Amino acid sequence: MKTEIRFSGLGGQGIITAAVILGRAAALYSKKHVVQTQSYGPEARGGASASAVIISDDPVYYPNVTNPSVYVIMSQEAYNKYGNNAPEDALMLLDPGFVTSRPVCRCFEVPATSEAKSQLGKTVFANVIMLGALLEATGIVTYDALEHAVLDSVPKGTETNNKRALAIGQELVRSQL
Amino acid sequence: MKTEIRFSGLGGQGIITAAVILGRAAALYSKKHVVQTQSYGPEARGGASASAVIISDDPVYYPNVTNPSVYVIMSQEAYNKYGNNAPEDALMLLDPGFVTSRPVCRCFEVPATSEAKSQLGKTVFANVIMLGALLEATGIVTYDALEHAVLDSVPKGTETNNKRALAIGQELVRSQL
Amino acid sequence: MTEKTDFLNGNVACAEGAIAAGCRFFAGYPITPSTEIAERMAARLPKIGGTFVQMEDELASVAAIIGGSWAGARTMTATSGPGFSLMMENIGYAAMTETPIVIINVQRGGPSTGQPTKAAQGDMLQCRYGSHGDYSIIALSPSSVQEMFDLTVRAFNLADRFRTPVFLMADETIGHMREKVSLHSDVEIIPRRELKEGELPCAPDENGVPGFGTFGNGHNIHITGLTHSENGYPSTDSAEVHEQLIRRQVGKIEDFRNEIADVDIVNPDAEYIFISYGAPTRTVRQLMADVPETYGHLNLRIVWPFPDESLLAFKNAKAFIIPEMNLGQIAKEVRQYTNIPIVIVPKLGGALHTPAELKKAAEVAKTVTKPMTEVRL
Amino acid sequence: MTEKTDFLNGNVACAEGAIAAGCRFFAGYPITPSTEIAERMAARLPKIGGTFVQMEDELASVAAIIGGSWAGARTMTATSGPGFSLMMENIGYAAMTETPIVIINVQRGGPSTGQPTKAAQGDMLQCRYGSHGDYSIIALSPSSVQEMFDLTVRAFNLADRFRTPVFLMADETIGHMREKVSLHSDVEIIPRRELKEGELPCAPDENGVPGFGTFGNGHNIHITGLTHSENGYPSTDSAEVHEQLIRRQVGKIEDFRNEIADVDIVNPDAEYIFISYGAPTRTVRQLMADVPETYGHLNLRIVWPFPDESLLAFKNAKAFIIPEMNLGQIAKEVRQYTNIPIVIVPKLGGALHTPAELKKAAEVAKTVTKPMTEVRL
Amino acid sequence: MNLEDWYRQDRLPHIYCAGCGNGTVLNCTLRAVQELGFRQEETTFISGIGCSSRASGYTSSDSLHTTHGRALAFATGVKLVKPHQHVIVFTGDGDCSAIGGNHFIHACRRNIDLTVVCINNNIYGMTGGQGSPCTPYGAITTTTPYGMHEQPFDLCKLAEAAGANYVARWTSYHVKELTEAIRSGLEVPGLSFIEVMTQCPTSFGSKNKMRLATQMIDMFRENAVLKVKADRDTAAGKPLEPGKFIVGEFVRRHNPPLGVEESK
Amino acid sequence: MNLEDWYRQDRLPHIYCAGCGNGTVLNCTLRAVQELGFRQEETTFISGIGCSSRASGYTSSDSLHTTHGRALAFATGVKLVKPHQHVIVFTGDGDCSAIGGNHFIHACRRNIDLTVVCINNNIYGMTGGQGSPCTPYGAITTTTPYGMHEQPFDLCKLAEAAGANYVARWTSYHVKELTEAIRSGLEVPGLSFIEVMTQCPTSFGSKNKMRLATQMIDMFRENAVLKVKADRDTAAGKPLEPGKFIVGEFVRRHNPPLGVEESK
Amino acid sequence: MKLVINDHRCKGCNMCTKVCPYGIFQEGARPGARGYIIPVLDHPERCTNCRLQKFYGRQLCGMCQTTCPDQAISWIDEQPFEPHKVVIEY
Amino acid sequence: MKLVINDHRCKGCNMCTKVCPYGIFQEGARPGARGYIIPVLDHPERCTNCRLQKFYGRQLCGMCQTTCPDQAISWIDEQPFEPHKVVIEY
Ligand SMILES: Cc1ncc(C[n+]2csc(CCOP(=O)(O)OP(=O)(O)O)c2C)c(N)n1
Ligand SMILES: Cc1ncc(C[n+]2csc(CCOP(=O)(O)OP(=O)(O)O)c2C)c(N)n1
Ligand code: SF4
Ligand code: SF4
Ligand code: SF4
Ligand code: SF4
Ligand code: SF4
Ligand code: SF4
Ligand SMILES: [Mg+2]
Ligand SMILES: [Mg+2]
Repeated sequence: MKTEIRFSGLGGQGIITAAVILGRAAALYSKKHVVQTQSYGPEARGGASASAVIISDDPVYYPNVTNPSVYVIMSQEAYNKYGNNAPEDALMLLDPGFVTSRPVCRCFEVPATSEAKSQLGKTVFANVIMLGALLEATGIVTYDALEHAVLDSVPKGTETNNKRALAIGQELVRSQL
Repeated sequence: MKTEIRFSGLGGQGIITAAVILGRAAALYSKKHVVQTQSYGPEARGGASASAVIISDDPVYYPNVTNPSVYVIMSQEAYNKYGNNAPEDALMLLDPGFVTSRPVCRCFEVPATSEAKSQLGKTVFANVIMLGALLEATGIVTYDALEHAVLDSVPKGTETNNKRALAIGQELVRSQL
Repeated sequence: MTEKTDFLNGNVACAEGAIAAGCRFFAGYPITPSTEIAERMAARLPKIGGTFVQMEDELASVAAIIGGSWAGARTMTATSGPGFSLMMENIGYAAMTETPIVIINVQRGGPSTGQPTKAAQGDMLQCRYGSHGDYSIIALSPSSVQEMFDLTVRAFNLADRFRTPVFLMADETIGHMREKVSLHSDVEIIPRRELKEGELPCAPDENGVPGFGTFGNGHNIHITGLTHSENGYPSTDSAEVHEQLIRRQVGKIEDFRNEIADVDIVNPDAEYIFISYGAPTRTVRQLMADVPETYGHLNLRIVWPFPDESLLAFKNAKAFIIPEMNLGQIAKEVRQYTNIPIVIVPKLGGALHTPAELKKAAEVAKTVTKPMTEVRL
Repeated sequence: MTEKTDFLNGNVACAEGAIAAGCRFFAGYPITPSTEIAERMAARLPKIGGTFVQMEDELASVAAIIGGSWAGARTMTATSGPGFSLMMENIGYAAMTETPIVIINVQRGGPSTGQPTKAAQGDMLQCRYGSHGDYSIIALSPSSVQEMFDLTVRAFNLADRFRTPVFLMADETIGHMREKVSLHSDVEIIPRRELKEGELPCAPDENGVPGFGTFGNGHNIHITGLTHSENGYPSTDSAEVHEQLIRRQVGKIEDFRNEIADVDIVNPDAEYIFISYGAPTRTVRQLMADVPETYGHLNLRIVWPFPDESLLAFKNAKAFIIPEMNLGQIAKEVRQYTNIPIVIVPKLGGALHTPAELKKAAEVAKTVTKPMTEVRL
Repeated sequence: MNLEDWYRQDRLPHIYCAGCGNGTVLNCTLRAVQELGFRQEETTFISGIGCSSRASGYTSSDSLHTTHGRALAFATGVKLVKPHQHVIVFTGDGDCSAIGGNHFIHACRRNIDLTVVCINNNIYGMTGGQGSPCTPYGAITTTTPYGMHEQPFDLCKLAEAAGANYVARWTSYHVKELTEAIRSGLEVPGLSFIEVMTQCPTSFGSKNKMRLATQMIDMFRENAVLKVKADRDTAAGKPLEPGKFIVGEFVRRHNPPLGVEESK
Repeated sequence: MNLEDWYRQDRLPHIYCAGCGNGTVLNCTLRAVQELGFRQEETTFISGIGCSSRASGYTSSDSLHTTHGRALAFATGVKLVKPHQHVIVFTGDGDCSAIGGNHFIHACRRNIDLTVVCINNNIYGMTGGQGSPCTPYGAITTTTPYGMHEQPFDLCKLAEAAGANYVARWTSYHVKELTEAIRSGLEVPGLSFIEVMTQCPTSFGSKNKMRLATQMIDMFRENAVLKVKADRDTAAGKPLEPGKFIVGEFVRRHNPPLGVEESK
Repeated sequence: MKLVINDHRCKGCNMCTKVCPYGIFQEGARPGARGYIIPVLDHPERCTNCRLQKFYGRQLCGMCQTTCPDQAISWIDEQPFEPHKVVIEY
Repeated sequence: MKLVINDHRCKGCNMCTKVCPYGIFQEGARPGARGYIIPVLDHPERCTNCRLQKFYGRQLCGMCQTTCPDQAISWIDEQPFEPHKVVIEY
């Protein structure tokens, strides 16, 4: 089994961090083979941001994502670049506060940014909300694995809010199932 | 016909200049094939000085002097390095004011430095005196060619003294013939 | 064995490898895509008694790590193309003075500033020939985050064993991707051999390598980049001293090329053999996993000195297929040792070769007869 | 034709060649054994409306001549090994921006400061591969004082025609020896082609070379060492733009390698063929004069790009014998194009090969079968 | 020529982050050039590598985006070959004073007739926020995670000691004064060095409690002390308060320049 | 340890020309080291390339003869790894301020605890007499056959502007004062820069009407103005006469140094 | 003359809100075309430039424009009568 | 103590003739072993060091030695009685 997940959005939304946390959860706490990559570009300082995670039962040699089956999209620009071509059998999570288009594939609208702001007071939790949603939608890792990885990665003192963020994300998807 | 001439002495004696003048005389005013080379060395700033000229009727490809037939030697150190191994059929001109050893080959003692000082007032003419001596001893170029080359190479205003230096050198050898 | 696993990018793993190997001095100058190495060292070294210094440029960075090495530390710097080019003079100095140092080059698209954030392998020949004069060096090439750690450790051991600059020739792909990595803390350390009392500072032992006269240990030695005799003093006029010195310095590495070698040989009986190092190795492995038993594979973890004898393992070889993220740099070296046709598969611009592209190249390989054939993707 | 003969050393002849070719800007930094070139330019240029500037280092020297070239002048610098190593980054920049410049390297013994006053040919591969990334350049190699003049003129023409850095890879022997030299004043000038109105500044013509947008002529162009598209603007994210740019820049030289070629082929029917460039050519010629009709000889006045087709002239070749004042650098390139055995005859330390040594090498050549065999003198 | 013609409009918007001061400095420079009525073909912009050095890509005239730190050496070649040309160099604190420090002091020593606009944001912006030779003591950057523990350069003092004919410092808040200073720099023969303290909210501000560009502008406004005032204070024995810095014109002299038409 | 033990006796006589001042500076340096009672194994000499930089080959202790201009960068590595070590750098005007100018100002900025003895003979001696950044205006060299037309550096001013803790200038005539200055330099923590005006009769003197070393020494004696006197003159509005230069101690301060044991 | 913000260029840095002596720029609230929050103009007719530029034939203040790091601020000619046109949409 | 010039080191620069306050060094006239003209010593016993070094147990002047660029000047212990020994050669 091999799953390719693409995260995309704007700089500052925590896109890369989300991908790294997921990768970490799968690699360290789920004994999967994982490669996480991201795109850099001096041409777009503070602009677009994208990252990909490949999670597999077998070793992952070729590290480039060829056809992701899961998309997490947090800006319209990113949607235009990646989401537009998502195949019908893919799964997409998008933040409807930023993305107005809708794909042909199965799609969850996860208003992560606005929920983060309203429920947790800060938009920085949006990416972890997205991870909670992703967990619920895919079950790609266990909850424990993901929580572990989140707690490894976030600043001291924000643990509770991050756990709440995970739950909020899960709930946002669960309600759409 | 190919003649290899080695000039050696101390820095400041005009060793290189002498070689260049001879080379010039042969190359430009005698239609010979000529290569002039010299040794450099940071290890001996202002110390030993050596140069070689190859004069030939045919093109000179290999530029290194292998067995010089003519030696002009102006210091004991230089004698030790080069003059000692001069073969019996070679010809040597040395300044007895600096060199105390004597070779197995034919040898002219040319007190160029002291004569320059006494007859021309300055030791700088010693090298041109040596050239005059060399001319007389070998006839390797014509007098005209050598004079041309000397006049090409020396500072304005010193022409007369340099011509006298040539003559002094010639005379010093002639008297020993 | 204490072991810690983490999920890190290659650059960070490299810094951790250096620290595990005992590197306690890092001098560097930031440049994409290698900067994370310096940043990690800046965060880690002060906590463990080491020193991080950001120098004014890359020339100074190499100079400082050479100085630091003579002061007794295992030292390292990291850079990418443009900075690497600036290091060339002092790399030659390190070779000439036989100073153990480790230099990481996380390769990006060149020439010049080129593509700062894209992967490439365009500096492989520069790494070997970029400084003036004849000399030799050792260069490693990692193809995974784990190898960024492991080969960095190895680089330090080779540097000390052979008293030479050692290069980790990584690339942006491996430097920036994250994988699981075991951070062994008790890695094997092969320290440099200290100069013995009475031993001349530049006289070779049986391996051609002189003892190392660490500064401050009372050896009273003089080190110079000029041609020098065995007592270390300049001797720039003697052809013999020079020839002997350079022959020894080159020989101490080249004569041991098949000892230094670190390769994977897969399917040695195959007829069509991929040769790869660094990121392209991953694609070759992917292809080998997709269609097993079809092709042979020679993976080079050490590229310089080139392990020529490993070519002999492939007894049935009909062609060597060499995918590189450059115009065929190591292929030229392979050519030195074989008359078997070589298929060059260059790829520029930062994207990896895909498995499909390699398959196509393998098809071309079946038709070639000339010594060198290039596949245009 | 106005002609003046003089008895000069190679370095001075080189400076005179540059002036004859119209070079009016020289930026340099002194280094043995190339300094006389700068000194001559310092004396001559101010008298003829040109400018000499001594820069703070060699990095600055190349930078200044690149700037000067964009301002419209034919520009040059001269250096030797250590300085050459420092030039590597900006040489890559010149390649990437397709700036015509001429760089003289009067080679001395390396690596590092090595033997400052001794001849060598140790920088031949550095000249080709010393900057990071894939690029191509042109390099000439003079073997007489006359060629120091003539090939310097040629270097400027090639630089302008191909819009590339061109190297005159001389050595201490040729730079410092004096011979008779004809200082032609009306040498052939092949100027660079000015960018036409409406033409894109980085779009190739039929030869793969873009027009040159001299600064101050109203072209309003932007020049960058980043990967750029045909309009000259940075475009660092696209693999296609990068691959196309680099392929074109390399191709504009490599595809013309046999047009650029400048060789002497002597005794093409011989079985044992010497291949040489620079100072060793003189010894080969001496040997050929001593024992005529015995050996073949391929003399390279242009070493890079390597004129591979010239090897084919030797139909009966049983071995190529390659004397070099390095450990066999160009021999590696010859090997790329032939399966005929190659005999490497390296000589280090500053002394030339002697005719006797070459004869010995030719004897060895009669016995070889391996692709590469080294003769130890 | 209109001001907007001095921008390479087909390259805008530029790549700079929101709030980055580089765009402001670009405005002031082009305004100075426009006010002086330079012709495009007489004007050349040269820069090194860095966010700041990207400025030469947005000016509409011949421009040379060179290698990191070397812009002044390239500019020296351009100017010596074409002394008529107005040559303006954009550089950053890293480009100018880290890797480019030698060319900087030598251009000042030669007093070559260039105008150097050094955008000092106290950081390496382009590579993501490492310390520079101008990072203030104690400041946090990605390579000084425990606070910078080396002293910073005073670039204006260096330029003065090295020989520049015109030296001034302003900030991206002082747009009028800055424009005026660049104008003066272009007018004074010899090397003119104009340092502009500029905000990099992304790489410097975010790590040093000034996430917003506007916070950094406030900081400049508060900490910039006019030279006349600073001189008064010094005379009165009052040292500059920590964190403050002096702005104004420091040097205007007429030592022999290099690369001006007459001197050729 | 005796003074003569500080010389690598098996390398003497050295390669310097007759009358070259480098040997004198070597004497003063080793005398200072000896007076301070340093131990050989605690002392390291580092140099770049040039006649002056050959000095490190004649000192008896660990020594590193590096690449042209880079000595201070090498020294930085040695010192940071072994802060106990006394690190003395020999350099020339070319080595220090031409190719090495950047390392020079950065070593001063970092204020790293090194003692730099810069032998300024106003010329590139080793390569046969080309102009250096310290060649006086108008002087003849092989690359300025019509007279130097660029301004020279004032190295002491540069060192001060860049941040060095100790800065002094003497000449090879002032052997006592020079020895004392080097001693002070070794004692003051942080970067100490001691410039020594030194005769190169071969490459500089011979072209500038001072063929004899003794003529150059006379010139130093006549043209060196003590700082106290120069300060008095300045206060009185009397400018320094052309051709004269100031000698003395210019800076002695206690800014935080780098590379001293405590700061590690 | 009319003060305009080019919302394809503006990155919402709010520098203009700092420098205008008349406080004409006010922090905005809603993202523009590229996702940045663009300032809104409060009584731009108070702007010296808007009022007097035509009259004096040259730029009079321009602090905002010179400061705007993104070259997003400019003045356009007002269409005659345009400000008075009232379009009623149903 | 006795002042000596090592003529394998001295290069005849005459710097010592400049700096000795007692004028003990005088320009020489004849070349030494290596061809350089070596200074001659005029009444070296006037030298402070020669006279008093032993007495004070430390170097007292040393200007010549510190200045000598070629490390050619030093003091050696005089052999007891040696100065008084008269060797008559026939
Ligand atoms: C030789 C070399 N070394 C390093 C780099 C990487 N690099 C690019 S920009 C930069 C720093 C730029 O800092 P600064 O000049 O202050 O510009 P800013 O981005 O802050 O405006 C560095 C280190 C490079 N391009 N070339
Ligand atoms: C990279 C490099 N460039 C040039 C040289 C040649 N070179 C050797 S010494 C020197 C100048 C030395 O001048 P300075 O430092 O003043 O020393 P001096 O000989 O005058 O004492 C130069 C240019 C070199 N060795 N390396
Ligand atoms: S990183 Fe800093 S300097 Fe670079 S564009 Fe962003 S704000 Fe400006
Ligand atoms: S050339 Fe000058 S500096 Fe060099 S040794 Fe001779 S006198 Fe001294
Ligand atoms: S200053 Fe410019 S970019 Fe910033 S908010 Fe105002 S209009 Fe937008
Ligand atoms: S021009 Fe002046 S008054 Fe008008 S909006 Fe801009 S800052 Fe305000
Ligand atoms: S100073 Fe020394 S080298 Fe010079 S003449 Fe006197 S003893 Fe000889
Ligand atoms: S020690 Fe003093 S008094 Fe004695 S000879 Fe030397 S300079 Fe003269
Ligand atoms: Mg900056
Ligand atoms: Mg000097």
